[in-house]
Amino acid sequence: MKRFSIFSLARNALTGHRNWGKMWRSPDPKREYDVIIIGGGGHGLGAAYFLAKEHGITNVAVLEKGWLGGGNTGRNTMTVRSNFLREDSVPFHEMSLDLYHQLSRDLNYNLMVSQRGMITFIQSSAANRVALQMANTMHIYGAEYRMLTLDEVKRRIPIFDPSPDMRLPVRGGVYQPRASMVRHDAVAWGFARAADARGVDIIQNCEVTGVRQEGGAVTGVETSRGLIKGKKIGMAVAGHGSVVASMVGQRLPIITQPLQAWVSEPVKPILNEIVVIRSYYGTYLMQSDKGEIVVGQGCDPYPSYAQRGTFPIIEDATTSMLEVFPSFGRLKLLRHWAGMLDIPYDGSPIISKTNTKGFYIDVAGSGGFKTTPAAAKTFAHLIANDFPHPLAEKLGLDRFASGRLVQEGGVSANR
Amino acid sequence: MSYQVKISVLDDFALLNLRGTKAAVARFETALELEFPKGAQGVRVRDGVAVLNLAPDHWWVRTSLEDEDQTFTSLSEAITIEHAAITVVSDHFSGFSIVGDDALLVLRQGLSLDLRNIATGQCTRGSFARCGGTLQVLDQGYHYDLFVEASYADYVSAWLDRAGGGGGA
Amino acid sequence: MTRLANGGVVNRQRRLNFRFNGQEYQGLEGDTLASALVANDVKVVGRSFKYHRPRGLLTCGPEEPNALVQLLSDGDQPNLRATEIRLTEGLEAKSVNCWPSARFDLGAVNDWLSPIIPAGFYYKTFMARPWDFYSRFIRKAAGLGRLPTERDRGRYERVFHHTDLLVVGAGPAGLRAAQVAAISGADVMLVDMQMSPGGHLLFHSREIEGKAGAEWIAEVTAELKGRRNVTCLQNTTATGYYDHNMVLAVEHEPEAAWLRERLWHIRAKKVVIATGAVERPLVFPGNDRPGVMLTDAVARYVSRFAAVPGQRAVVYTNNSTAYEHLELMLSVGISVEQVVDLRATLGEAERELVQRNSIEVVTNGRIIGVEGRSAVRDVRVAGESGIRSVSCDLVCHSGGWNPLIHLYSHAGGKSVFDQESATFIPGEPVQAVHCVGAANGTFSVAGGLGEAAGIAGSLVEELTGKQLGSYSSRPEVAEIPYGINVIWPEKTLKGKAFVDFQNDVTTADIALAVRENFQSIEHVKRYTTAGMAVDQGKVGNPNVIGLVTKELGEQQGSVGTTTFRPPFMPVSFGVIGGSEQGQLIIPARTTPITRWNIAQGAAMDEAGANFRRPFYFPRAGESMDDAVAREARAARNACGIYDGTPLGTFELQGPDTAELLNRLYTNRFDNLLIGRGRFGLMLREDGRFLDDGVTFRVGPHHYLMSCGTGAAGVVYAHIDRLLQTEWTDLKVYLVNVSAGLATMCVCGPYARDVLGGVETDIDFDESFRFMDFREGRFAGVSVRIARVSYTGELSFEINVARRHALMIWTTLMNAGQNYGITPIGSETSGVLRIEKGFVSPGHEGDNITNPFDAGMAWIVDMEKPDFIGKRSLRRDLDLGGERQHVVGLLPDKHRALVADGSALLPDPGGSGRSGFQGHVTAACFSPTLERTIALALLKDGHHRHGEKVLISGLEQSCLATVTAPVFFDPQGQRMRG
Amino acid sequence: MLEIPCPWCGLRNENEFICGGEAQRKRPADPDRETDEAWADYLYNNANPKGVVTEWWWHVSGCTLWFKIDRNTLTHEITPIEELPE
Repeated sequence: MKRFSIFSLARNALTGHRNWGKMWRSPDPKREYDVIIIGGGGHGLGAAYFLAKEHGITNVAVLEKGWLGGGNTGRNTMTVRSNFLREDSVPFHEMSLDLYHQLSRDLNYNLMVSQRGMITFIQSSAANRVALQMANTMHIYGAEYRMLTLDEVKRRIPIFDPSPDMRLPVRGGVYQPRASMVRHDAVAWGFARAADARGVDIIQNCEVTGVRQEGGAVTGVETSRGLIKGKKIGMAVAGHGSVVASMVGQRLPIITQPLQAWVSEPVKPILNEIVVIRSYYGTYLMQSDKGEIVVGQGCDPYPSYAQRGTFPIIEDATTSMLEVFPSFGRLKLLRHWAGMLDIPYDGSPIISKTNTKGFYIDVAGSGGFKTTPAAAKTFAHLIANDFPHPLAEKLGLDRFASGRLVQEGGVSANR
Repeated sequence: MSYQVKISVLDDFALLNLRGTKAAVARFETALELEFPKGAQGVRVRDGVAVLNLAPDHWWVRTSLEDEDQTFTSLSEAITIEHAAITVVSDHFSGFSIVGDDALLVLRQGLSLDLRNIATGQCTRGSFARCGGTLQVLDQGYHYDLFVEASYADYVSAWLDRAGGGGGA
Repeated sequence: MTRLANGGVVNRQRRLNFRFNGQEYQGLEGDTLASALVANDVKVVGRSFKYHRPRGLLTCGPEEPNALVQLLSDGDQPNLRATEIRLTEGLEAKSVNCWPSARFDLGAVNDWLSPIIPAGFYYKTFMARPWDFYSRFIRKAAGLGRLPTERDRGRYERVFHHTDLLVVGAGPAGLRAAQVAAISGADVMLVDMQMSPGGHLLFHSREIEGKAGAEWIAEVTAELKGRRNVTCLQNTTATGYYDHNMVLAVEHEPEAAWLRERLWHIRAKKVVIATGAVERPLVFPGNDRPGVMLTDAVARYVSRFAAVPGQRAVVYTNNSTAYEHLELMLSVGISVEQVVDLRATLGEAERELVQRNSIEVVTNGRIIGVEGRSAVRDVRVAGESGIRSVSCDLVCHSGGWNPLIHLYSHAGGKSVFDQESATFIPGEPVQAVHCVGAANGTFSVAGGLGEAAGIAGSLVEELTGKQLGSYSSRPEVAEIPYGINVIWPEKTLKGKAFVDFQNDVTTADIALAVRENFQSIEHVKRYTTAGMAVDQGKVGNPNVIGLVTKELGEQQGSVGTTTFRPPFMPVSFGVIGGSEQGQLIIPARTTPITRWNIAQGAAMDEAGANFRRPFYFPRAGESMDDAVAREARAARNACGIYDGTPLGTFELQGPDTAELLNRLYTNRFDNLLIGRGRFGLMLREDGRFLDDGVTFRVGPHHYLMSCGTGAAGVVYAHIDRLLQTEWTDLKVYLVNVSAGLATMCVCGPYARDVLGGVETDIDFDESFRFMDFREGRFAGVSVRIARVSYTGELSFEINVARRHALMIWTTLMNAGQNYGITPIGSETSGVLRIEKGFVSPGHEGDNITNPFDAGMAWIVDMEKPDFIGKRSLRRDLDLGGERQHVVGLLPDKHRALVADGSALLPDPGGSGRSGFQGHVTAACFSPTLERTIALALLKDGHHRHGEKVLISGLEQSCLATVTAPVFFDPQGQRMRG
Repeated sequence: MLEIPCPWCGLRNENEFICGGEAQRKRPADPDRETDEAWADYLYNNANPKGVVTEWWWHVSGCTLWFKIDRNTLTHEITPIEELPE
């Protein structure tokens, strides 16, 4: 793998950048692999990378039906954080944050991990209670999450200018200093380049249409480019979890729902932190390195695979944003899109074996970008060893049979 | 500078919420000496008493405040073994009347339904602003009565004031 | 000054002063900022984003990539296109992203560094130190305009609108479509983003059906305005096409003068897209120099604004449209030095035109260089007879036309590559959308008019069922038949040839991306950022696709477009979300007592279901804790009163109500007697807490259920869903009466005395047992009073019609004067709840505990055949294993400060457990016990009473003893007495 | 923004409704007879198809009817399947 650095840039400038070579090969699929990963996003490519790097398994193929990073990896709001509620998920998300902060050096590919910190506004005593519960639990696991007074919020965010008659006045905040923003496309490209360099075959435009089984164990996959054999198959297809798992007759506790995101026109730097106006429709926003204000909110209110969202979500989030940043009224929306999340019943990731031998699943859950490196590492561990990584022990499908869920997301009561 | 519309609070109205089977409806009709409307958006009026058809087995009887008790009693007594529910809900709703040439320019900001399809003498229910609303059309395009759940009254009056073009920046 | 003496639609009597980049100029009423700059010979209007190269105007419309300005004089708005700003007196603007000025910009150093900063260079470096070390500088260089800091005072409005046929675009095709459709009487809406209707006819004088373009427009517009069933909106941009033919449009200056912008949600039965097309630039070295402009733009500045962009022009084209403008240019004194045509042969009409005007044409010609950094000086032309340098001050180029298929694509339709017009046109439409005219790839005006009439006619006939008779006549229009031959540049070009002007993406960047195996068009876009700028690739994207296809050696058209995403043009956040500011963002629901509470100076806070409730009633100088302690003592020792109206209240009537209640609650209700109430627990199917509350039996088949404030909506949905989708055989009617029935609680030892002080026919003596209710007259009105207690005290809950609520409340306050009656807030009732250990679904429930974990086995009747959640409870019991149980905690230090949510760890000196043990669900200082108490969830808590655990909070930790979760009057004598 | 066909009120904007989830998740007649695995499947799992699904919708701010429609989760095409019981 050619090392990337300022020197290699200068050297290649002399020859008009003609000899950079391919970031990853585009081989034809072999007839058989030790491990087949379905899904060429951050989770799939990352799992292949960790299989090669930490488990010495390099006879691996990553099958992507479209283009690398074309699923949710290319559609999120670049936010990575670990502020969670439960002892079974805080350490897992903390590991993800740690891995992100060293990934650029490990992959020798600049993911532009910008440690901005995240401030969640507190606008009611109920919100205060939830923040305290999170802060105290995370404190046990060494994750810094501290309360801020209103003055500290105003000092950190100069453009914070709430109107006097706010419906839910901001009384303070809770702050995770290590929360960061990561250039999402670069995660897929960085993992792809590093995995390819270790011998992993990355095969695009190769859609899996069926899974072959014998005696309850997988033997390979049918794809748009022919049959590919393999005794271990890892599924990491955020948004299509149910579709692919149904190929082995496995039903999952998930619903596919659009999660929208949108950006403004780029403006000069005015906002450093990631800001969450939680009590106003769960709105959150930040400013990208390019200068665009990136905004997101909760999921659309019904299942969909359409990779586009409904507009009222943007209207409610914009009203919320204007309540704390009224000068944004003149800023303009440039583009809005949507990813498709596999939302589990309890909102936590599912990294698990299934009823079919050799068929493993990594269902990212609500917001899989923040868990990409941790999920990839623990998924690789599960595939290689057939038993879960310590930090993913509680994140298997078995938690649904026993009812011992890892309750992170809000649960729709009338299920 | 605002729209040509007069928005005022309705205070002299009684509402009775009726649920019932076909058999119960026959009883209601004899009690009120008024044939109930059949079908969506239907309203029947007989000297000051209006019956609004809100759903297949759900009606409102709208009358004046002082007839509230007497109407409730006559309806309750009409029911014997039929499966029905008669509930006084006058206090459960607040009413607004929206009158003027620009009435639609205000309503269309809060109602996502097609107001072209609701003619004079009809009614419907739909989402209004961020709560629900029941609309009774007294003169299409000009005069509408709107009922919202009472706990939303303050919110809806502030919303209507803003939608009318009044209120500060 | 190059303003023509006459012509154009400008008011020469009205001169307007304006400042641009610190210089004073004058323009005319009717000018845009761009046309005024052209008239004042201003060539450099900005600097490019990455290389900070000087840039001039490329276009005359909203697709302008170069002239982005900061409008200082109207709200200091960033990133506006000079072509879209109407010139007004005293207007002031400056170019964005250049320092110190557009004429001299230090950022231009990047142009010299360009060899080592190709596309995607930032992925290959800046790794020696953490990214934030570098990002500080990079972020300052990024971003175009500057966002103002003071509040946006604009007023905005959002409306829903329904129509039968929506026509987008009021050019010739759009006007004709609306005209034909209107005849049928169907509702027609015509939306157009220009200031006035006519589309490109405003800019090119063409004859239609023997009439001058402007006259034809005026006629059709007058006809449309005269019809009641037609709505015309100018200066309104259709920005997005959503599900089920919902089109979003922004009206910029509505006639309701107090509004700045209005957002239209237009639900149409049928939609006709007549948005036209934008001219595509050619790709050649130096194609970004100031003075290099699209031919259509030159024609528009001349004919619309009488502003002449240059005196000596070279025309460079691969299609016929450039030739249409030659005579116009000559007529205003622009000398056409040379026409360079990439094609080998010209069309017959083109040849005749150039001969008539004796213009020299170089066929198979290429422009291989443009000299002049801040203004074009000359171009180097390579023809069959070698390379010649031609001096000029204006290069007009045309690479063909891009139909504006954005709205069609938002609707879900795929685009197809049309070999003949060498561009992407609409394919099979998805949803009820039909493209006509240039938007459909029909580049002749006559063809567009014919298409529009035909499609509009058939659509309204389908809608109205009426026959319209003959209307699809194809009028004759004087125009040159459109012909194009796209020839992509060879790789051997020297000098930067731009495909995306705004993000400075060159042909070399495209080649690099493909060489590094970024071969999907989406990869190329994201790696090079081509098409990701403010203009979203409107002019440049087809060139990017063409070059990538050539690099891959594929057949043109085989590589598809990237996804078209709304909005078509950037939309202000003000118009999207600015119509429901302040208190309107979330309804503040009130009870009849809310105003009284506020008048008493209560500290209000958000309760469930958007209700604002008093948390405590501070008196002068009291802290929260002081006020809560006073209120709690009053409730325990004298008399407390609180407004319970926000609690959900439902009437259930019908013969099967008892059976329904038996299936909803964990305990039995079929044996409840009339006149009695019972506390019930409701679970979700997964066995976790949904809500609890008291239900009364009012009559043989008539019950009144109450439930928690926050849960009211969820409980109603839960029951209504079961009745309408699962248990459709049960005869029960469910009616929500929460808002109409005010609920007030009087509690404490003197409660009976206070009620006794009011004129009533209800007897409050000992015969009025706990969980009884009685109806009667009270203070002159009819009420229902029940003995229910959420505070653990003797307590009476008074239900009265909302209209009497305030009267009853003030009557009770007066009756309680000499009994120390005290209004208590929900913070105080929280303390009273913790003292009694009453489990709250939202706190101890926490989505994970079941009734057995919460010590409520007494309320679960597993003998019942079925109730919601029963099967899940059996699973919990069968599986067993360690669970978190609800316990009480008594901190060793009586006055320890314990925060809600504190984590529980094992006692450092105690039992051999390790790690996380649970958390505090609710903690408070108990005025009754004079010490801090808490409820908590603790692993295996039921069996650890008497053990010590460490409460670990953020500020401090303390040891505490685990106890049963009740601290006061365990048998409940006070409330049951 | 979806336009949903309510059997009583006709076509209405999506903001008047709440999606009630997959209609074939019928509550078992006698849950006690369900195995743990079957019960967990009813509680938590979904078909979650990419294509046509029969769904409950609740016209919460209109006539408050619960009704079923067929909806394509990829194209959002909706087909009414319920006529009103006369």
